[in-house]
Amino acid sequence: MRKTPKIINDPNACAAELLDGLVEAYDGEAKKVGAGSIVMSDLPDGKVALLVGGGSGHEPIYHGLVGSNMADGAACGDIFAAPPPNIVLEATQAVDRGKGVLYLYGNYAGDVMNFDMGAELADDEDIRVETVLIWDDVASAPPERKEDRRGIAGLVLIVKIAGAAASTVDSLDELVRVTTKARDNTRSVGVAVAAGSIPATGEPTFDLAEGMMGVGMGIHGEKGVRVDPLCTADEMAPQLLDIVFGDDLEFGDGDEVILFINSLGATTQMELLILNRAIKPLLAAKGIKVYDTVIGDIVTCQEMAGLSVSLLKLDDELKKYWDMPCQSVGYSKM
Amino acid sequence: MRKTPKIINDPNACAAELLDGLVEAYDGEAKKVGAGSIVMSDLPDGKVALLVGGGSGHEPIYHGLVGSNMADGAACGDIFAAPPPNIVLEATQAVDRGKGVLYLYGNYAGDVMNFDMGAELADDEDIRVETVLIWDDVASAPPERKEDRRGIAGLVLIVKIAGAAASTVDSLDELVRVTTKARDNTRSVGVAVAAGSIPATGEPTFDLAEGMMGVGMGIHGEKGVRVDPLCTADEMAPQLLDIVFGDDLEFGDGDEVILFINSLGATTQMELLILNRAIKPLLAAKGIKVYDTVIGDIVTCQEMAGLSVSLLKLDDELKKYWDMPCQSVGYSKM
Amino acid sequence: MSKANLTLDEVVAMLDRVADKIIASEPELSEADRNIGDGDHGLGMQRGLTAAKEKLAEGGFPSIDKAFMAVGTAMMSSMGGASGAIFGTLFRAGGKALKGQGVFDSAGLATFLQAAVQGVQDRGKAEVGDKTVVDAMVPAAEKAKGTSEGNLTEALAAAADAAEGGKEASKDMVAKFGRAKTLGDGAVGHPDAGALSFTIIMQAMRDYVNE
Amino acid sequence: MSKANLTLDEVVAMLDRVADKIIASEPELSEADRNIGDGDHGLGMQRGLTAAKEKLAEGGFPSIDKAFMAVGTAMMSSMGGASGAIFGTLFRAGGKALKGQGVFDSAGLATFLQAAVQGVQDRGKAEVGDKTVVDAMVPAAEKAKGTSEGNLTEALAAAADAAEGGKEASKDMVAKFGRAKTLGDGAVGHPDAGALSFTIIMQAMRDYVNE
Ligand SMILES: Nc1ncnc2c1ncn2[C@@H]1O[C@H](COP(=O)(O)OP(=O)(O)O)[C@@H](O)[C@H]1O
Ligand SMILES: Nc1ncnc2c1ncn2[C@@H]1O[C@H](COP(=O)(O)OP(=O)(O)O)[C@@H](O)[C@H]1O
Ligand SMILES: [Mg+2]
Ligand SMILES: [Mg+2]
Ligand SMILES: [Mg+2]
Ligand SMILES: [Mg+2]
Repeated sequence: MRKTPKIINDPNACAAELLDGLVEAYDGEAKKVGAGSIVMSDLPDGKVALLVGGGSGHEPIYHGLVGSNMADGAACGDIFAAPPPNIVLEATQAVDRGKGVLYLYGNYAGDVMNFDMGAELADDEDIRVETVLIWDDVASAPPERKEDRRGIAGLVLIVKIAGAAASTVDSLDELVRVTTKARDNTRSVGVAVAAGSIPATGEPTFDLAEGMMGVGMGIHGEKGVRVDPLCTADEMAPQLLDIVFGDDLEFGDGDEVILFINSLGATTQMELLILNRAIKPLLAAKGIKVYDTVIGDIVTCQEMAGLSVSLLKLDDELKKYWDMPCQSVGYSKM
Repeated sequence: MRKTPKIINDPNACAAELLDGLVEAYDGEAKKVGAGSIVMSDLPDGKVALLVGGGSGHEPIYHGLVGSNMADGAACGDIFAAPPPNIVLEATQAVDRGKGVLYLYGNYAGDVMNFDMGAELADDEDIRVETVLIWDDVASAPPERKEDRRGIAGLVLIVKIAGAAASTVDSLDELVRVTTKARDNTRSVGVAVAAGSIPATGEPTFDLAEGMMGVGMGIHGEKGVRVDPLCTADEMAPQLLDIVFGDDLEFGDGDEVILFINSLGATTQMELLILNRAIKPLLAAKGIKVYDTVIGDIVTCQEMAGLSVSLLKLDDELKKYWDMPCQSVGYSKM
Repeated sequence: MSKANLTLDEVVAMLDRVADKIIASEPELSEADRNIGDGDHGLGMQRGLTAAKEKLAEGGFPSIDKAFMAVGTAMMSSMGGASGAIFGTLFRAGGKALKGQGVFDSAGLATFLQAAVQGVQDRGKAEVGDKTVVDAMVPAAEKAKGTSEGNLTEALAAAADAAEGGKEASKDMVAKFGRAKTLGDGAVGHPDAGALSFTIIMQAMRDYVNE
Repeated sequence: MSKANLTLDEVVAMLDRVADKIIASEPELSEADRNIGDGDHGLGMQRGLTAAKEKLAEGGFPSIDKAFMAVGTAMMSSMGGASGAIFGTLFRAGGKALKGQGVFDSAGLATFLQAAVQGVQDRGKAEVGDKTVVDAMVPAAEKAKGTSEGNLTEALAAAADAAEGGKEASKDMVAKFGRAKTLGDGAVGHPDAGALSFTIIMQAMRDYVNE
């Protein structure tokens, strides 16, 4: 397969350079901190802080979710690599305004270990840190083993809610409560149809035979629930929803949800919209009302082709936070 | 080259199905009208109307730019094909609130002929129509032949301004004036590194030898100014800016601009950010202040790889319209 | 068995044959557009003439002009793109000029083509040499003018050859209109896609009367 | 010419050799991770040991424990990812246990490996059989315990073989941790990438003392 040509400089410097470019994209609203963090420039005193982060190469997440009523900062690792503890610490110190810091990131071993070490270092500096892990990928482990699940595109919805809450609440505990609720109310499932490649090597991150789809695969190509011949959008929609509805969170008559259809990179918005056309009647048939639909490529893996479907079940409190405007490179809302 | 697998149904029904899915993405805020238009549901009486449109397959434009403080409606054609006159008429009738309708679209022969025929039909129905053509691609013809230039990614900035103005101004003439100013203050240039494919045939829209880049190429693969070996992002940045600065619009010390770096599809946000890192110092060196940076894949051609750089030169009036919040599937702002 | 002139039913059958021929040529037409434009010309023509076939099958045309115009209207409202406007106009303007004619003969062909050229040029502003469908239409119209008192079979054969010649000549031209407009000399060596479509249309008409 | 024990300078030279070996193995390590994870393990190790080489070149270590720890700190703060935490901890925890030792000998190797296993397991919670670096580390540490009164050359040779055996055994395991964690039996047949790195590290140490 001919490789997608990349417009970069030194293939080993991509993570560092994209972070510089991202900071520039904020036109002063955010600044670079330490070796690999981006932090909002004017964080008010007494604000409860929200820190996100993870490996680079999945742009615009996580670092592109820094913004107004979004994350206060992000600790960024190299391509597909969790940020090291010293970077986590630098970001933590930069966002803390005395009320403590919530770490919100995807549940991957590398991220957990490095953020935990960062939290230990922050503790030495007397900064209070709490952690909420994102594990929305229902295809990655059964419901009894939530802590083994991966975090995928549902993170965008969770960070949006947490960011709005962090601008509003008075205490870290309150932010943990709201964010945990958003996390617990979110379910996602993905499908991969072609691999992205690692910029430094040009190698695809996984192998998938031509004409096949990996149902439930993760955003780095982690194994899903099955590999089948690629089907149509109309056939795919019920398969994906069945996986979500088969999980432990009830979605039923009268429930209101945020629906997010995410492209993993090269899959076009045309395709996301065609899938949306197939999904909406299936939700309606269950009596589920879509409060807001988000369509976009916000959680990507380079030029990987595939998509994911995420549902966030709302209650009045979550709706209030969802309705707040927000602005970031990755997701904005009027 | 192995084709990017597409998640679709009938390859010949993509345009119709994506429009249905797009309407669904608006969750009631917009509705489908006639054979191929999308129109905001609650347009106030007396509003000056903004109608955009063009071929499908470039999602999220144009139809994804319908929204609050954005376009009131869009007339959509089949994949890469301007909408037929009857669809333009249906959209025109649906958005008109008695103050007339501005047609704002890219300068392609098919679009011009079909929208002109639509305007003739609208005239029969006593609806006043004015037209502003978007021709921001400086690489497509010399400045003396502006009317031969293509419309590319700069359209997003122009539609954003026009949409804000359309919510504000009292008369169609005033909307034409503001929109024309935004159009005349916008310049873009693109570069292609790999072709997208037509969903119905799977064929790439153009041929570009491996390892090469088409500087100045259009979003359908129209010829640019030269084909060179693919260079680094740092080398590309000054080449693209030189083409823009070589044009008739002065960009100089003290000017404020909106900078938009757009991906044509498969080019990642990582790459856009790495290019942004290279562009910002070049603008700073000329004394140009970036008022706002937009990074995203809003004007695409399926899984085409490549990007474009657009600059919109602001004045106080344009800045006022830029600052207004807006919401659409394709572009939103807090 | 060649025909001197065509009845309304035969005109409808001929147009149906034209539609079949264009639909079958989709890959060739798309490929032609890929070389000079965005590669969708065959798909647009296929869409337009599929819609036209439906209209033709519905029937109920009072006269031959309405049959031609129905094809044009179907194309114009289903295709979009440059070719929807151009080929829609071609059949609508050409058809309109046949008003009052009971049969389609060599004089009708000349009338049809002349009005079609006028309509297409009014709409698209292209001149001969701009690498558009006009380059195939103008020679065909001129040839038909010269054969307008002869036999329809021969007139169509001559017009089809003239169209083919114009299409071939378009290979050396630099495109000025449509999505190909700024390809400049990158398109030299390839014929214009719309000129190819027009040639296939004329050949299908010729082949129909030759059967 | 094999060595019974290593001076501080030799330890630094040995660690530099380890770094070179890992850096050169980048493609092999990335490929191993591609089969079970996200394909970046070689790149991370390359980054970490390039940073470690810089620290080693700066020199100025008061004792051998600090040299090992400097490698760990450099890896931990430059790599990120699971392996940054794991291999950083490996060298830091292992090195820390060597405090007060003037030379590096077979007893030191046993001490180093035992503390490294402890640190890595405290950090990552992986057990033998979970298809991680632990599967290569534990057999090596156990072997080193048994050879801790013998010759360093032989101890390192035995530990390297034990690591290699553990790495081979990891082929049949189902991954539970890291980006590979949910690959499940899809990764069966491929060794764990971190176990391969650890094996290469032990082999490079063995080869250094064997020269
Ligand atoms: N202004 C024009 N006048 C006449 N013919 C034109 C004009 N513009 C385009 N065409 C014809 O249309 C053809 C392209 O049609 P098509 O590919 O279907 O549309 P699009 O250019 O919108 O993709 C060209 O090959 C040319 O023959
Ligand atoms: N919890 C853990 N305990 C021990 N080793 C681990 C653990 N998680 C991952 N590893 C090791 O890390 C290796 C993967 O490293 P690497 O690819 O660099 O990180 P990432 O998984 O973040 O991409 C695995 O092959 C495994 O040996
Ligand atoms: Mg990784
Ligand atoms: Mg087209
Ligand atoms: Mg075309
Ligand atoms: Mg890895």
